[in-house]
Amino acid sequence: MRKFLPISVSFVFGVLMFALWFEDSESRSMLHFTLIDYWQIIFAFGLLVGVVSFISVASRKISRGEEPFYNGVLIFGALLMPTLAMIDGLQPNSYFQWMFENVQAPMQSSVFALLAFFVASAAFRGFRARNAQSIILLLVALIVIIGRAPMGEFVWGGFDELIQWIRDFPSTSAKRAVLIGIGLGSVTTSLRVIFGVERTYLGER
Amino acid sequence: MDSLITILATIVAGLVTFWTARLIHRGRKYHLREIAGIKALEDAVGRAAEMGRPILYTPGYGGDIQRPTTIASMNILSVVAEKTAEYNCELIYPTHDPIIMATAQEVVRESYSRVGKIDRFNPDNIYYVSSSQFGYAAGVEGEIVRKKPASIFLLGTFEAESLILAESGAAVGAVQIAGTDSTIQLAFFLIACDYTLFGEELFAASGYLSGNEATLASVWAQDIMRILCVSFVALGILSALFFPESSWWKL
Amino acid sequence: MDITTTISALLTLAVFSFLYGDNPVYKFAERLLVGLAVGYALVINWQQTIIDRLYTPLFIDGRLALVVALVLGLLMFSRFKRSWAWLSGIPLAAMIGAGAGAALPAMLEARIFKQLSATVAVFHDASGAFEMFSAIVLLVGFVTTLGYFYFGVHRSNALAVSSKIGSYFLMIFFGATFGYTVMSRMSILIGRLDFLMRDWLGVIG
Amino acid sequence: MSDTQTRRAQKTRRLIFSGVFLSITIGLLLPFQPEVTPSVGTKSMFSFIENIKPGSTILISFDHESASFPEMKPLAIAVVSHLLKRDVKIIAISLFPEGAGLGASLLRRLGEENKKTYGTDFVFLGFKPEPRATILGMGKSFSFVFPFDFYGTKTSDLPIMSADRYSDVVGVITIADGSYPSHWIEYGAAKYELIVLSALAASMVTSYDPYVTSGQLHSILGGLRGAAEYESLLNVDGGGSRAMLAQTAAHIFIVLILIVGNISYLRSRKKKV
Repeated sequence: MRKFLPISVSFVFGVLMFALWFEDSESRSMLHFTLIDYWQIIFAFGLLVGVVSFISVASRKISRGEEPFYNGVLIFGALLMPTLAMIDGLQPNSYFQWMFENVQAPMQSSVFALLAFFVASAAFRGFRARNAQSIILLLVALIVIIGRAPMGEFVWGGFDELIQWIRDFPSTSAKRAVLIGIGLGSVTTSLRVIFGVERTYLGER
Repeated sequence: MDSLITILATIVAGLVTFWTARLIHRGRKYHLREIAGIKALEDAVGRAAEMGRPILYTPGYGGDIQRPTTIASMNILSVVAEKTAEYNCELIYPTHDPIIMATAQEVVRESYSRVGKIDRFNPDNIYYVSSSQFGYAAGVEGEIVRKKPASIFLLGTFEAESLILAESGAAVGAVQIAGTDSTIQLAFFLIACDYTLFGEELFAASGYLSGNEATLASVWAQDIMRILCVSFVALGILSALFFPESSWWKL
Repeated sequence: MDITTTISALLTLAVFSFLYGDNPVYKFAERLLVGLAVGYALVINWQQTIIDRLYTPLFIDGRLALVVALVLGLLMFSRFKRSWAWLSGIPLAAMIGAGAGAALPAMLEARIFKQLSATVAVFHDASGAFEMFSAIVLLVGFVTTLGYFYFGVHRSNALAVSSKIGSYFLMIFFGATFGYTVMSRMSILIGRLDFLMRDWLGVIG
Repeated sequence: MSDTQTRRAQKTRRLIFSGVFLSITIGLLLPFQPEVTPSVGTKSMFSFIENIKPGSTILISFDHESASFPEMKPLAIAVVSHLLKRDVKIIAISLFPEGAGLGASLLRRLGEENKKTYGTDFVFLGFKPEPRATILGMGKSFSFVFPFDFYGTKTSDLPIMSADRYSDVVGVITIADGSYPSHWIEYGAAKYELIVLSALAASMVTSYDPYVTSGQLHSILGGLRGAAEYESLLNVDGGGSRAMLAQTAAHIFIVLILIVGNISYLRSRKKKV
């Protein structure tokens, strides 16, 4: 029962979604609507579960005396946004939007900006011409970094065409093979999920 | 017409997948070629145990539970978790996706109970950080800097956060094993990590390590389908060159 | 230099302080960011999915089919009680099944068929020696990279050679990607520094 | 690693960090903007928008998070203002919760600047989870997936929503920093023959090249430089053009680092031999 029920549910949903792919794109079948509704609503509930467990892990840490201040900040942040949204909604110029645009967003992009520094230090440490592979990697990277710099045209006028050719042929050929590989992986995984062979998501191995 | 081809291809893929599964189930051996990262994976757990420091395992920001890479990563997690349970080593697993968190908790619990250490299993070590990319990145980065794990496993689908994690890991001197299908991040893992599994190598490694028949069978099935793809292209090119009017290859 | 800009700027500096080493200021910023991000996602999900797609249609417009979605969603919470946890496998299975069913045809058509056809089409459309040369480069790269991802034991030398050549093509792709990614990461940092110097300090106008 | 080694590595790291910081700061401070020549992808996006019949509707999807806003914002501004100037109506959504907050304020501001009416000339529908489900569902009906807009108005009451499915719009422009354009290609284009265009973070460009050559993706406008190129085609000064000198400086610094790193590597290898 504990395995049979989930496996049959995934079979039914899988087969239905597969079949509905071939339905005429102008039709507005209720079944398709309903399935998509279920899919999105379950996902939203999944996020609620995540938030609940997020807060309970942090508060358990506080009660164990692990970094009460920082874990308190964590919970404070998570509760602050819903509180602000309750005060005056999601309108432009609401507290909620202000907090998002002036506190959350700048911090996020600052964390992202740290990458510029890390790219440089990783390039220095790791980008060594050790063997044929790494020499190719290094050369192509240099061509792109110089050629796509806004003043790269002054160094050599042909960069644009060369980079476009690399992108359209050798680089595309490798990426295409990777795309197809991932595509095949998804196809076999999907088949295994639908037919109940793949049960990793139930904790089985 | 288009739908017919898709349905036909699905049937072919299904037949190949189930045929290889059947062969393997009947005891036919499928020999995997050697993949360098696999041995390193095993050593990394031992290293953490020796040093008495934790292991950090994270599946990256880009994945969801349906992705083949996430599933492969779960399979490897179950093996790593067994080892950490045996060696009494702490396993930390932060993720951006509550569904992945739920699944990973089940997987690790099963692993701990398989080796009879269920009392040592702590679900709080497998936790949800944030669904926002750099919220997740900042959270995991902080964990790396403070807990100073001996080994870090970055296995799954990664996006821009990859290098933040790998660089922080390098800064605390951890052995890092990466594996992902996100091709953009591979370039960074290649230069910042000790071992890197490219794309489907991760998938093959998971089949090999977990000894899961179904996974091995699909690796084999994909090999066969790759041959089919190449044959299609070869025939298509011949017919496009010698019979320019032909158009059957336009799928 | 208004107060809003100053707050954003100070938080930006707090994040950047990580470059010098982990410190309490960064730790505070990090926890605040993680908390706010969780709270933000919670609010948007709650309003736009739970309310707009479930509560209003079900309880106000009376679309009874959504009762199932509600039940499946609530089952996600069974995780919090050990003996009921298996029930959360059912909504998970529904989502995973639906995803697998939709992915099968999508992957086949968009990732595999179209990409295979495009590889043939280059030969069909090639006119002139250079275009034919490029087409051959594309083909060689494509086939050898697929060969690189062939996992069966290499019984023939041809396969080993092909996989070696494939790895060179992969490196071309990685190199180009690395170059473009450097561009991208630098752009983000430029944006942050531009904010600090233009909007906050006003040293550039 | 020994202690001295760690300390030396730490010192090198900080030296490199300062170099990155300095090169960009100098690039920003110097009062000079290099010219950029538009690339193939930029021109293709520009001419697509130039050729849209005024009064048609287009879909825009803000498929990025706030982290990459510095790179996405100039791209989004260039494309959206071009569309508004051409009198193209815009239905905008987001596949990321954070994209919703950003899309909402950006669209509002540009709409007001171009004297457009909300609900008639443009609308922001907001966010729904599970990108694949959203894209498949919108193929049936936009107002089914988005019964209310971002501000809580019933979408069926808005005049612009007479466009309710993919066949009513000229295409979708996904403004993205990650893997979401592939969902538009795999689910929108493959099933509903939707035309997909993209304004991407530079890092994503090479990953989507195969889709351009196969005809599944109409065009790629890539990165801050792409934004600068687009601004030059529009004859405006914007965030892209302003950043180009700093971008050049940063690239020069990285090239230097790669060269120095490799020279020291080759020398240390010689010593060992």
